[in-house]
Amino acid sequence: MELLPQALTDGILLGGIYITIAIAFSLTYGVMHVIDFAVGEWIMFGAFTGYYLNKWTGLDPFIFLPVIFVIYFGVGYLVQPVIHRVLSGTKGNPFLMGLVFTFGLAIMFRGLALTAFGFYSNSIPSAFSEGSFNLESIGLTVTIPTVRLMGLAYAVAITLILHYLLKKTNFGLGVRALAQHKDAAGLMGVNAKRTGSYVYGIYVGISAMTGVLLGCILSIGAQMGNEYTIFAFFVVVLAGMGYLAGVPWAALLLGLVQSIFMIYFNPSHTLLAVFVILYIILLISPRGLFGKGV
Amino acid sequence: MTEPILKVNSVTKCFGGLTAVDDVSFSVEKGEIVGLIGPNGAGKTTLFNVISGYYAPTKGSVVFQGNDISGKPPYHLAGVGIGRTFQVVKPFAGLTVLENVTIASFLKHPKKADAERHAWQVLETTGLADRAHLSAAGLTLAGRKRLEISKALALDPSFLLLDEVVAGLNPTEADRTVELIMKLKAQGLTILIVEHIMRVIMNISDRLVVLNFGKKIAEGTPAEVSSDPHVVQAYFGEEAA
Amino acid sequence: MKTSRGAAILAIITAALLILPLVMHDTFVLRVLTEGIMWIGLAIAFDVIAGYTGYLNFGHGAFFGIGAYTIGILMMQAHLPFWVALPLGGVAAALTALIAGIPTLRLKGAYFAIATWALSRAIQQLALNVEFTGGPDGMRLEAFLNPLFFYYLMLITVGAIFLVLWYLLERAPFGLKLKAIREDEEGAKALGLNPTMLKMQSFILSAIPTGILGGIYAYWITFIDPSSTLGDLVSDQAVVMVVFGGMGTLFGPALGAILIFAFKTIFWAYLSDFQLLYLIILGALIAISVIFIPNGLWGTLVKRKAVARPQEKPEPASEPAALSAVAVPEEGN
Amino acid sequence: EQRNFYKIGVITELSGDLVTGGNITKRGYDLWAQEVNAKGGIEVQGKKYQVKLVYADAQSNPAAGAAAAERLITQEKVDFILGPYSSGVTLAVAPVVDKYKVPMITGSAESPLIWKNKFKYTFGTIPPINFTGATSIKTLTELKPAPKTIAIIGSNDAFSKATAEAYKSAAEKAKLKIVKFSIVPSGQDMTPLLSAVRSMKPDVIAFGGHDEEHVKFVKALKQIGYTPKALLMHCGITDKAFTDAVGKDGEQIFGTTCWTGTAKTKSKVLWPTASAYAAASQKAFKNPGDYTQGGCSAAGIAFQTALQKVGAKPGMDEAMRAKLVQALEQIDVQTFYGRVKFATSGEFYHANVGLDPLTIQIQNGQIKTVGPKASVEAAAQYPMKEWKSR
Amino acid sequence: MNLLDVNGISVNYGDIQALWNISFSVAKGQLVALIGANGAGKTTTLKALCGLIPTANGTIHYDGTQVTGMPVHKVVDLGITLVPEGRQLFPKMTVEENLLVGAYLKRAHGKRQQTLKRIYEIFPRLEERRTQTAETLSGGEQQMVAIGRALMQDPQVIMFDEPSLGLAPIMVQEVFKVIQELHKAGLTIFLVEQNVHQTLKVADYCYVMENGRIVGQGTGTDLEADASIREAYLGF
Ligand SMILES: Nc1ncnc2c1ncn2[C@@H]1O[C@H](COP(=O)(O)OP(=O)(O)OP(=O)(O)O)[C@@H](O)[C@H]1O
Ligand SMILES: Nc1ncnc2c1ncn2[C@@H]1O[C@H](COP(=O)(O)OP(=O)(O)OP(=O)(O)O)[C@@H](O)[C@H]1O
Ligand SMILES: [Mg+2]
Ligand SMILES: [Mg+2]
Repeated sequence: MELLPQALTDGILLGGIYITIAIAFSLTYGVMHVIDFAVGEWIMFGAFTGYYLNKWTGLDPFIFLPVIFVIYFGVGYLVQPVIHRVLSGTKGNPFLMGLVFTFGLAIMFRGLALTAFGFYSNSIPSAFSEGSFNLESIGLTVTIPTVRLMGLAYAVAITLILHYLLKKTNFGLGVRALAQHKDAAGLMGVNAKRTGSYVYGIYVGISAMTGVLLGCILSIGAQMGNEYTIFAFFVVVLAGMGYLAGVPWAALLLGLVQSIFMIYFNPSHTLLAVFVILYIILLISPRGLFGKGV
Repeated sequence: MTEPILKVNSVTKCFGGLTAVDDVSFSVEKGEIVGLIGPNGAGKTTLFNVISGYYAPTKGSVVFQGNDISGKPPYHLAGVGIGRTFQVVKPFAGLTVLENVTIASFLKHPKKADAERHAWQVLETTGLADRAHLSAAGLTLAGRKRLEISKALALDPSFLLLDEVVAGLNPTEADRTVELIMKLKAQGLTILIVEHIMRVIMNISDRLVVLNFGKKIAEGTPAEVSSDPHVVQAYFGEEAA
Repeated sequence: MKTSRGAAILAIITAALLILPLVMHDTFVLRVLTEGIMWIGLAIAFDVIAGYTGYLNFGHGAFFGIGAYTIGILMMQAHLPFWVALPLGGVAAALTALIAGIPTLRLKGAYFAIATWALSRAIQQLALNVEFTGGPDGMRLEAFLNPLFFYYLMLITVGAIFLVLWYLLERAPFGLKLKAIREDEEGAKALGLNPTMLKMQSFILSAIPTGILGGIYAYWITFIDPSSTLGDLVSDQAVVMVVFGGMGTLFGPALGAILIFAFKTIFWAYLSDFQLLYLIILGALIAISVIFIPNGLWGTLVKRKAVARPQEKPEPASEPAALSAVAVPEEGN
Repeated sequence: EQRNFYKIGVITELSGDLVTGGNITKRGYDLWAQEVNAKGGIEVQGKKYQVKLVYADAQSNPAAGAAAAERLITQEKVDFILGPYSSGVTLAVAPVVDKYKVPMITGSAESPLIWKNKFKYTFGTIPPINFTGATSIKTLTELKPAPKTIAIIGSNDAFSKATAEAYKSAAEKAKLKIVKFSIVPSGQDMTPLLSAVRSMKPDVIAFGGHDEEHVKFVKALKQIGYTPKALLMHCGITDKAFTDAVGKDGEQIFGTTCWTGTAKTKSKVLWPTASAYAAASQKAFKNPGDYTQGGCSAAGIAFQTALQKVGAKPGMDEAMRAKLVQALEQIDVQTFYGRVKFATSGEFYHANVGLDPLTIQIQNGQIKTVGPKASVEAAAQYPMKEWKSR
Repeated sequence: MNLLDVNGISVNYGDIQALWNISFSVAKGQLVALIGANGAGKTTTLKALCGLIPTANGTIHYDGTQVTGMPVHKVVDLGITLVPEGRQLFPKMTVEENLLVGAYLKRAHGKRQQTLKRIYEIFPRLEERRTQTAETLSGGEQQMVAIGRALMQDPQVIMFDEPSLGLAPIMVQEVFKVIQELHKAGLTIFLVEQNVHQTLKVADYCYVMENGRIVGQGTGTDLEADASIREAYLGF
């Protein structure tokens, strides 16, 4: 039991990482109804951009986060019209087409990254990855790595900002309207094209920033995307697809399951446990933990 | 007099806190057309969904040809002879009109060739035969409504639930649909129909059941019902009175 | 391809494939053909659930892996002969489909896709963590490297799969019923169809051939391990082949399988120095085909023909009265 | 077929999950071919023959590996084959080369499984991990003050798990107390597990994994702030990319290998010493090369030696290839990589058992051999410096 | 002065031409109706007017501004709005949120609380259901939300596409009453209806459409007197 506080802490911090991976992804699904298979690749591109910026300037990668957001916001903004075109096709099954389209993008991006960045793994150095906090002063044997705490703080900040944007601003109202009925949203004065591009830009931007963070906490590599794509999907499904408010809870749950399983059970069954739990939850509640997915 | 073909016994259907259908009872005799009317949101479609097996009643029961069918799944009810249409038309958009109807024909005609033959007959009856090979998605609203009826008919049902099959049609189209309904009645089908267009419902119904806020507020011949002050107040408004 | 001409072309291709090894002794070409035929089988089996029934199974590879492992375990540990083990591979896949299908087939759209993906990952993790599969080391089967044997076995198996599926899906009512489920599950209920049952049948129908092909694969390649047989490869390829070829038909996926596999093989064999370029091109190809031929190659070809047929004048659609969005041409152009 | 050059098939993972390892093997094979050709070729019976490598991508997939073997043998008609990076692909390729009786040497695959299967035509220049693993544990136990407890973690893939198991059995023999032995799913964040490990305060932590996992592992340990007295990884850390990725955090990490760029080897074939090889590699790839790459180059040298021994000219027939295999079984040659000698029986059948496993440590960014005694270049630094005070 | 001027527009759906050189105009403050059989092209006309579909030729002027080819969100910003066929609500949003989206435009945003209050006065039923999601509303309730949502935009012109479709007689009257009230309050109204009786009664001016063309026009009384119109559209 001595380990429990640490287990919970680790789980929450891991959950924080999952939040960052999944939250913007959930937003694009909610608005554009596209399951973006390339989510991991956006993360990967962001990570490498952070890596090179750090290498060239020697500055701490955290300083670049806004720069990276801006760059990738622009990328997303430009890519969105193509996805829009796929999704608004009248032939075939647009949902599936969107999925397969981004699947193709992901393969292509992986190939490009291997060509451009090589096949070695790497890591982004940051001043924050040095230290950690100790809660021994309040009688708990808990260590909190600074960089992971930053990750959690980033996750919370992004969540709050997105929440505010969607629920409290007129822009958010338009986004939600667009998510549910494109034509009707247009009739209400929502510029579907531009709003869609903003949303996709925000998503790509956030994902890219997440990549930098993951590069500081874990590692980076041209093929890193796939694993994160899986977790993005799982968190979002667990949360209920497109249900943003569910994402933090689903992510935390996933993090805690992993942490507790690694500590108290056979670690080699950790992923098995994650998949089985996801599966069971979907059985009980087919539209995510809160039954509010679309 | 014989046993009624359908008996609705104190059916209540709640959605969370909302009682959409509240303790409604009535019955339908074999061979009649009963109209179900009531203001928007009165619970007509909900009641249809209960009768056709899409919702299990919260309370009460539905008895069809002497058997309690409450809570039985829709495909089971289709098997015992209940056909229905949907207020929001639901063609199988990727398939042709003929295929749409053939699918329903499989119920009584398991062989594909037989089912297709049967589907052609149905389409002749409903006047869609000339559009049999078109994609169902390409039909006009009138066409779709007719396709809805065709699909229900292809089940060879003894009892038909029609949910606003005339709404949205122009007078000529509406007349043709009314004709069709009367023809089906003549063939011995029992029909429960929801419709807001008075000149249609008043003309074709043998009896009317009126719902308001989920409750049955009146039942009787069109003449009786239209002179009922509750119904006038809740449904027709002053003008029709 | 309803015409007799289509049947004739098919017969000629089949005959050519049957006599080919008698005139050509290149074992590498035989191997490539064997694998190509396997992919045709995998793609059409995948299309049963994905194209006809509308449930995108991202865990299709799990059936393949289960089949492979069943044959591996039965042959190497229970010492059963191949011919006894092979059908059991299909049975194992069917059982998996049954158990997995009960809960997952209740899910819709993306949820189903991701739940099946999760499930296949879970099965992969299971194989990594239990003893009798050999864990991460995988499992080696007795080497029986007879190219002719595997070529004919694959050809006949896939041929049989094709015929059975063709009969069930294109000739018998079953296929049309599945399509009804795909188009509108709720509406189908009112017409006497039991979606739960039909979906399960189609899931199992998709699983059995996949499991059998997995079994043949295991015996043929002689080595299976969790990352190659239970990984995403089969599912990913199947999706790409089916979408590229055209969903909801049998010829589409077959065509997609042939073209994608040929592209892949040619690149692999003769442009080996450009493997990364291959990824880039494949990715771009998928993305572009989705934009320009959303109905897949076969769908597009057949459509062309239909439009050219004069007697049917398509009637324009009117707006549905429902809340459903109907796509409208781009604003401002 | 008449040719005036050797046509050599290379089957390795140039795409897919194992692309990193596959490309390292490619460098090794390429460097060998380049060097041979620069010297005018392989001299057999007074005539020099150039070598030409024909690559086939195994796509990290056994089936593609088998197909590659079939193609290289039947279509390209290669004389012999240089083999894959991973054990999985090797296991699918080996039966095919056996069937066609074409010899193959893999410069990399080091899972014990291959050799247990006793494929007649398959050889390997890197000793299996259960052969090498014990050495570094032994080196560690000889340090002062001797470590008493160890936690062993392995990633759940064939090679890493075998590594962890090798460490485990060596630790048991060395009477180290194993406080934790865990296999973890590949690619996952191991922080929670390491938190649990930390609470047991083991003196040594040993980890078997692949390149990306090594980076994650070090960072996770650092983040939770636990510095064991010794941290033992495996060969992957000998690649320059590892030190590039983790920088000063890589300092003082121990590894197991059987070759480094500073190994005291002497050879008459191609590169005279390990450092000459490292220099050549640095020139060609801006990377001195690690033991996998070296093993691959050594595979070429092994073939080269055997070819000369039996006088096999390009365009060998089956009988000649059988002779080549015999020659391979007999060779005992000193290379820049060390001694190459393949076992001809037992659990290491056809694996190279001529090498002495080394314990290495990263010191000032350099790979230094710290054990066994005969090979020591520098004293082991022990215990490890706290992460914080670096 | 004409607020809305449509001059010779045509619309194609792929190969099919749905509108053929349609011209008409709506003067400020008027209630103008467009009637016609199923598939005549009424909905298409409305969509073309607000920029939901592109026109092949012809021009549309609103209040002197050329709006042809303008994207829908710009058109509505000029003060013209549509209550679409089939309501097209935001199904997962609550009634109140649906209404608030109506005030998305900057010019409507400021006074949205006032407008909301007014709408609840017109449709008390909506206030009862304000937290219910739109998809669970009955047809009539949905129609009320759709009208309310359009009013939230504070438009000058409202176009209705078959607002009485699927409504109970009492609701039909209700809807017509609302339309007339809006008209009285000074709004310009363009009404597409199948309910010809009622429509002719309330309309200042009326156009009749058939197969994508305008085939007749006149005041309500004119048209009611026209035998061919009677036969084709009044039925029974
Ligand atoms: N799934 C549901 N969840 C919650 N409430 C529902 C649901 N379905 C219907 N309702 C509510 O039940 C009431 C009855 O709806 P129903 O659709 O049966 O009305 P109706 O009589 O068919 O109306 P209309 O004539 O407009 O079609 C409505 O107030 C509606 O909002
Ligand atoms: N998206 C579309 N694609 C192709 N044709 C269409 C489309 N929408 C409408 N049409 C066709 O254009 C013509 C005009 O249709 P429209 O919907 O404008 O008629 P309407 O007068 O509103 O009819 P209704 O009374 O049924 O609503 C019809 O023939 C219709 O079938
Ligand atoms: Mg209704
Ligand atoms: Mg219309």
